[in-house]
Amino acid sequence: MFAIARGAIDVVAVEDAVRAPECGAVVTFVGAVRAQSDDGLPVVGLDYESHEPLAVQTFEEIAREARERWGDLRVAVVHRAGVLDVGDVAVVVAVAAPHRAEAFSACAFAIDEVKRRAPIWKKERYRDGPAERWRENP
Amino acid sequence: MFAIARGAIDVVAVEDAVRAPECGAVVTFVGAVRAQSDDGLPVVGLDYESHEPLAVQTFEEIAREARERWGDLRVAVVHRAGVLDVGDVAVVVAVAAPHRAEAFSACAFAIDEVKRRAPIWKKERYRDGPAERWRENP
Amino acid sequence: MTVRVLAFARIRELLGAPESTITLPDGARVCDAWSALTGRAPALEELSSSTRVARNGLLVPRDERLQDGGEIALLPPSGGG
Amino acid sequence: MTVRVLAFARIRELLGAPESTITLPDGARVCDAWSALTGRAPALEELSSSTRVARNGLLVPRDERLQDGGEIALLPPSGGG
Repeated sequence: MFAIARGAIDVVAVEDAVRAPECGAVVTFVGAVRAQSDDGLPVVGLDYESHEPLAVQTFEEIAREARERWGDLRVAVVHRAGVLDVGDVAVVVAVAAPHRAEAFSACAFAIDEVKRRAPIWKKERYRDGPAERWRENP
Repeated sequence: MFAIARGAIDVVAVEDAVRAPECGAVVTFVGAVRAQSDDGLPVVGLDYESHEPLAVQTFEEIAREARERWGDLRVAVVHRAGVLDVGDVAVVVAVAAPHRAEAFSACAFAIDEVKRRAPIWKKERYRDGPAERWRENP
Repeated sequence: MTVRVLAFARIRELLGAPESTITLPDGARVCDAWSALTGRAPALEELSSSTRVARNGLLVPRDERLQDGGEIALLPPSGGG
Repeated sequence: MTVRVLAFARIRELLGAPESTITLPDGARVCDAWSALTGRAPALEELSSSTRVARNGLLVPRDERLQDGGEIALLPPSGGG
């Protein structure tokens, strides 16, 4: 499952998509909208925008790279686009593997790469702070 | 949430228990019964037995140690006891943190420690193989 | 030749639209398209070094030749997650 | 004195019950309880070095003194997860 979601992400469906009898370990990363920006401003919400076909293709590439590094894995990546409030789930990465070390490593790798290179952009909106800002990942 | 579950574990409830507005990252480990033992035998199911009060206390200790190492975290650990089939969820560890590096590290630490020292025991049952066996973690 | 341009995030705002069409001399390259767009929206200039350009799902270098009727996507630094 | 013993997993199976009561001389220690149980189930012997003993939620050493009416838990190596 590799997708841009226009509405709320069903975390269970993403986890279930990677479950398999040979996989004893599922590691899931859920990224949610924080009440505070990295530089400490009070966030009320985010707008996410994406190049959807290229984003989905990037998720598939990242999964392929993870399998090259850590062997047989089942990977799902879903990122939400549109208007999100504080607490809303923005991204879910689920990785299933026979054993947990590979699942942890591959899940951490995948979310790092999604943040680094997926064509997805984020504009933060603030409570009685400055005007909204596009925010880039470091 | 630190518990021994007598029936199916509600994974979403465990994840929700650690969610909070200041936590942008939730990492969840789900351990499920594999169709194959570590030495390659066809598993049909497991029986888990625990010293319940000591297990719960051990989960709490592990969470406290994780917070000492990685700062402000929200941790939940639920392990199932009783008779499980292949594919059933045996254990869920969820960790929420402001940022993802701490959430990944603390979740991996917590499941390692649960396996190493929680008073929980596992007997594997096999399909047309040898008699059932108690299995210890390495 | 004409090329369709998909713009996102800050670049979309500076250009005023998610899609636009630009006309370029035959043989034009990605960098020529970027120059034409900077003529329309000078504030793009400071985003030049951080913007990646994709065509058909692949990143392309600035000296890549464009094709008549083709499409390029202008991608600011990622902010997902 | 009498001490209640909680047994788990393989040890429970060898003793034939999850709980049992043993009678020991006053001043007995954990190792004396273990010896009495090994008398009942000689196969326990080979588990001696890998078994941990807990009392009131804390692991206790083998030379810990027992108390009349107290309880100990015999914990084989963990197999959870």
